[in-house]
Amino acid sequence: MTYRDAIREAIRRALREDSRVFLMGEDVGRYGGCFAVSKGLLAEFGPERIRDTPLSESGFTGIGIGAALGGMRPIVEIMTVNFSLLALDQIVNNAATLLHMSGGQFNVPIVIRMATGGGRQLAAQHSHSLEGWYAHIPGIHVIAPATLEDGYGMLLRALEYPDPVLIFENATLYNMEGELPAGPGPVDILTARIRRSGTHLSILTYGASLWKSLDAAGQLEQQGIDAEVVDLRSLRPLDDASIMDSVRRTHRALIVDEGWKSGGVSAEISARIIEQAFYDLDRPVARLCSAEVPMPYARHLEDAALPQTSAIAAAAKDLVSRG
Amino acid sequence: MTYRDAIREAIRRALREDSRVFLMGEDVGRYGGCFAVSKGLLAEFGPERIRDTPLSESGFTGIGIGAALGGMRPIVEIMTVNFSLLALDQIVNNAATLLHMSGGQFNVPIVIRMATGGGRQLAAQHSHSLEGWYAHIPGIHVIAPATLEDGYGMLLRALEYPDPVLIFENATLYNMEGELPAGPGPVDILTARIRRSGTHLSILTYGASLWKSLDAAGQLEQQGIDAEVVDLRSLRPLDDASIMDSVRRTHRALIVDEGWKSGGVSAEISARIIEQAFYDLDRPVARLCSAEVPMPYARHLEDAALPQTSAIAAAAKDLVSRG
Amino acid sequence: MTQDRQQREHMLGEMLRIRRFEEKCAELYSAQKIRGFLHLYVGEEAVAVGLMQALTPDDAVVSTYREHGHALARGLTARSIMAEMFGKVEGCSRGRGGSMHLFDARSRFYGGSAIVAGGIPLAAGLALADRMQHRQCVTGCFFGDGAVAEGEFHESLNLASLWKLPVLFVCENNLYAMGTRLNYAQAVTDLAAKAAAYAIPSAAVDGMDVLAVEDAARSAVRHVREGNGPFFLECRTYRFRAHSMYDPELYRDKAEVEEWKKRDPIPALAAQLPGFDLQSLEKAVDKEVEDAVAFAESGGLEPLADLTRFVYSERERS
Amino acid sequence: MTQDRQQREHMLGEMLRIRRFEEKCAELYSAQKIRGFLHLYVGEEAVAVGLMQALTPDDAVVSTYREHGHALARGLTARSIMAEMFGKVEGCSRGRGGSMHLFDARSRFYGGSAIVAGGIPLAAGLALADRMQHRQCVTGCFFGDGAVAEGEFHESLNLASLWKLPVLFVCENNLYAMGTRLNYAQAVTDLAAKAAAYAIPSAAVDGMDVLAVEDAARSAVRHVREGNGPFFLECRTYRFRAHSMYDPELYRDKAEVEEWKKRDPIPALAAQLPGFDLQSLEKAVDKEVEDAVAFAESGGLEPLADLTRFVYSERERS
Ligand SMILES: Cc1ncc(C[n+]2csc(CCOP(=O)(O)OP(=O)(O)O)c2C)c(N)n1
Ligand SMILES: Cc1ncc(C[n+]2csc(CCOP(=O)(O)OP(=O)(O)O)c2C)c(N)n1
Ligand SMILES: [Mg+2]
Ligand SMILES: [Mg+2]
Repeated sequence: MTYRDAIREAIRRALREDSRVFLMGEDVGRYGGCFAVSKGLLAEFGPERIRDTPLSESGFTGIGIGAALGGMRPIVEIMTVNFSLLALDQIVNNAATLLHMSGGQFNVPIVIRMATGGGRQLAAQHSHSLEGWYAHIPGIHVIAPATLEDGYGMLLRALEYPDPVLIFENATLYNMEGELPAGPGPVDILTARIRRSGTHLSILTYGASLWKSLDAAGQLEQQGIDAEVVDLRSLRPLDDASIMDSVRRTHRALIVDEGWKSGGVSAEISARIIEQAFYDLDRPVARLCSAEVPMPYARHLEDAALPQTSAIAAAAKDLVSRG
Repeated sequence: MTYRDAIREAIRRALREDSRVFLMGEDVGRYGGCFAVSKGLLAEFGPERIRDTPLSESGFTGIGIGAALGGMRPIVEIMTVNFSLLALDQIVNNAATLLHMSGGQFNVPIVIRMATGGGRQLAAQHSHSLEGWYAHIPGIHVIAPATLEDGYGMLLRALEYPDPVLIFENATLYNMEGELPAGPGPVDILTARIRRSGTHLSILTYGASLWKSLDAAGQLEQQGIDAEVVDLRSLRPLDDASIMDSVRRTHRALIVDEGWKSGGVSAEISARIIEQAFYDLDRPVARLCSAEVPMPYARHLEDAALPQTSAIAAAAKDLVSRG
Repeated sequence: MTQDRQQREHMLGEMLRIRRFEEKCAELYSAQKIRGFLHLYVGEEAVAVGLMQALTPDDAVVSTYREHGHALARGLTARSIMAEMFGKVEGCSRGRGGSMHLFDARSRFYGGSAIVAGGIPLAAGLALADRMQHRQCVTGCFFGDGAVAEGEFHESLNLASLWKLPVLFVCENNLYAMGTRLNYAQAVTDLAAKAAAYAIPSAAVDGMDVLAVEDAARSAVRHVREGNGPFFLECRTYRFRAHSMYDPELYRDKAEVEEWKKRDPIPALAAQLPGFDLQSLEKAVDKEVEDAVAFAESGGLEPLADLTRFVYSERERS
Repeated sequence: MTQDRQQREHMLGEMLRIRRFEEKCAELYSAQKIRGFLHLYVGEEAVAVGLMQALTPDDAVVSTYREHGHALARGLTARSIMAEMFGKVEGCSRGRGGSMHLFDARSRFYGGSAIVAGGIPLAAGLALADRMQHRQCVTGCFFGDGAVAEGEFHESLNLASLWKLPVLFVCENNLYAMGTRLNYAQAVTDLAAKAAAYAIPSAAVDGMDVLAVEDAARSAVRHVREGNGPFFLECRTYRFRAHSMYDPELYRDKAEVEEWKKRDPIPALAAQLPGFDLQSLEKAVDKEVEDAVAFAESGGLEPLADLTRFVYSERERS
């Protein structure tokens, strides 16, 4: 099965088990989902629960928020993070604030899913990686599942949360093959996971970059460098304990993020490491992020703009060898 | 004169000197501007150049971008950063990308002004400080004038730029009294300025927090602590050279930002100091930012949420004394 | 006393409560007891009061930042609203919302929104939730003439109509959005006519006449409750006071304001109630307002330690 | 040959250029020479071609991500477009934009926008600039039926009408937004009727009939150029191919597609040109397309060192 299938199965299970759950977004029904995530669900659950919307991102996101206030458990699909900017006011000024503004009376149990990331030659308006940017906003959860188990289990867990959870699915992962564990279920959405343990440095990453980082770690191993790879999984909150635990053991940290560097989540992680583990560091924290350019279409330019396996390995090597 | 007057005078001068300049936004004309910045300009320049808009943030911001493409030099006023979220798609996906997507053919000489910040008991939807967040976006300039001279001169300079410049005016500054220098003119919008030199630590800040930081520095002086206060002025690009120069001299950095801490501009500055001046640091970089909460209305809560003079002084003292 | 007369007296009382409550707010603002933004509803009371008569306790209400009138008419206590504006923990939003963010779960009052038009999709969503859960409720959604220019208005009305959602859109057309008169904001100033673009039936009503509003609201709510989808009700009204406490009102003539004041809904209704003891009513209302102020004054403050409470829910699962 | 006949032959040639160019694109996409998203215009050629006849070189055009047809009809060379899709520096956007972001300053072609409805305010802004600078230009703004649901449509049309901006709004109604048929997206499916909500005059035209489009476009442009404010032209058309190269077309019947293919604008016009030498035209067009491919193949790549060029302008002042 694929990452796409895993997410679809989670949605299907949620729809079966909880009558309050419904899926809403552009082309989730008749088209089958722009990434085919929801293919077949319309036939199974009907148009009330698999709800095609017009192109009205702010409108249907706000409707999702309202429906959550009204006791439903909406899954709102915004095709990609690029279009979510049109719904940002609803997310930042309503979803994230209502619980607080109402003095705790009105929580907003909404799950908003969207595809994110570059790497498909879709150019500047269709290649944003803004999940780290969303992580700035108090009142929401921001998660980025990178495995089939997480694609499945984090979505189910998110639906149990009383507050808004934004799920960022890197679009290059949808075709990734794998297996779900036996008897899959909800998995925690707050903590990071070590995907490869190592002793020489900590590579802190998430989403599609996790796989590139693991590949890089494989290459590094052959050069005698033992990299630990930490999958952040949650960008808000960040799992400081796991991050610091890893960095305190390896004394070196490399953050890999497909988002732009300046003011991205990589900056926050670096700042926290400094605040919490400064004296454990042998080297300055290093960051490998996307070039600060609207994503170019041409393949060679896009490849150069994104953090690639070879660049991750090189940055890791640099960090270790200069010590 | 006030900060408000200084900005008004800059707009007036630009309108007089360049027929391509016009001001557009909600209530800039007949109402006189929601902060009275544009009071009187309608009478002087007429409704073609002082253009009241309906409540259509995305629409009129996009129109400003189009007008800039068409050879005008629009000043778009979005009342406050809070409403700018409705125009974010236009800013991020059009203003910031058109030059690049067109391979250099179409630049967007637009100036977008907005008020920012909390401290006036306007609660969660009206108290955002998102200028640091905007600084994540390549293709735009993000500036935050804190003095009358900058309010006046940075706006004039911004209008000379071929690319989009976002100006964030902290709303608590509008009533600030001061003088313009004799023969005021455009001033640079790329560099930071040392507003108070000192040797024990560098306080890096901007906007309304500059004044609180200067007050704190005054208090610290009496305790024998000599703080340097750096006014960042530009959040994108950050003036790395000036920041590092200061930190290399003082070996200690405290960043003060009215925005939320996680993923704000304070994180980026901290990360850059680590990357560029790690070995010059005596202490971990410290950050003092707003509490991560949608701004509460009640005064005591809002006061506690924002970085105050006393907290700045305490953080500075802590940073120095623990050394 | 006939039921009709009783109902009229009730509405007069409600309008007067709002009026006196807000006049007190203005005073308290000058005294700096109330801070932040304060948007008064004075002159527009007939809209909130007329409208609320048509809603049942199970219905939902979504409001704006000019919402004291909506809140009072919906049944929030003067005490809880006043305490809110004093920033006290006894306030309806524990002092975290202030004037622009009144909330009350008990009466399904979903705020209090300070982003113009930002509440409109929420209302449609609440209506969707009611429909999907087979509740025969109506969501009343208030917004101003200014909100009509926002994209969210367009998106939400289309969706509400497309999905036949039980929302009553109540446009409080007071002719101005801050200082921008409707004709400077809209190419078509007949707002009720806009509903046709979404196949939403509409009506325009004299918002200075509480009986007319009540009447129109009742038929509109009936239409919505019967499952016919949304309805758009334009209430033509006027605010007698400034937009907020900061507004020097450069954009309109005093004469225009005076003209509209002649149509003040409160004396207009009182005149239709011969023999009514207005003085007793005023006394009772003043007492209620004084009591609210005393309550607010004596309220407590949220402890500073709780600053970041309510950013996330305390119970983790729901 | 009459002028009329000449003009028809020209339009036939233009439509064929677009058709053949795009058929080649589809091939090249399978061959992975073209990457990213590719949205073909096949079936809709009459709209771009008919419309462009009414614009002068000084006018401006704002387009969508389905814009090869607009670009070719506007005068961008097949070479520069093909090179763009190959990601070559000779492309009209130096290979930075790709299929969805064709730009050309010379012909005032302002792109190529991949955010649905995101170009509509830009078009209004260009029109404002023309008006403020006293140029008698018209901005032609293309968008699909799907864009009509976006808030930016609403905001921009109101503003354009309110300010009487010289924009021609061209709605390419091909009945679907990706897989969402118009009736699932709009409470009112008569799109031209929506213009009335903004006091914008409108017309709906058979978008499969290039002569009808040309005619309608000429009167619409005249209206706009004469200073009467915007005009809304709905062109009823159909895309013969999938939304993009990824679309399995689950949402529509093959029969529907076949029905519309019978109205293919190219044979329809050819049938009205007795004695026309179609073969020669086809040859010429094929040659142009082959030449464009060869040009694109042999093009160069932007040096990697220039990756972050064009994020900011190189000349600092303007
Ligand atoms: C999106 C947004 N833009 C701007 C503002 C600032 N603002 C607050 S109220 C207002 C006028 C709204 O007018 P209207 O909708 O007619 O309501 P009224 O105040 O007349 O009741 C404006 C522009 C805002 N709160 N939200
Ligand atoms: C704001 C936004 N939302 C969603 C998308 C994804 N998307 C691309 S094209 C499209 C359909 C647009 O339909 P329409 O406007 O009718 O144009 P057509 O493709 O039929 O020419 C969608 C949903 C997008 N590009 N932008
Ligand atoms: Mg109004
Ligand atoms: Mg379409």
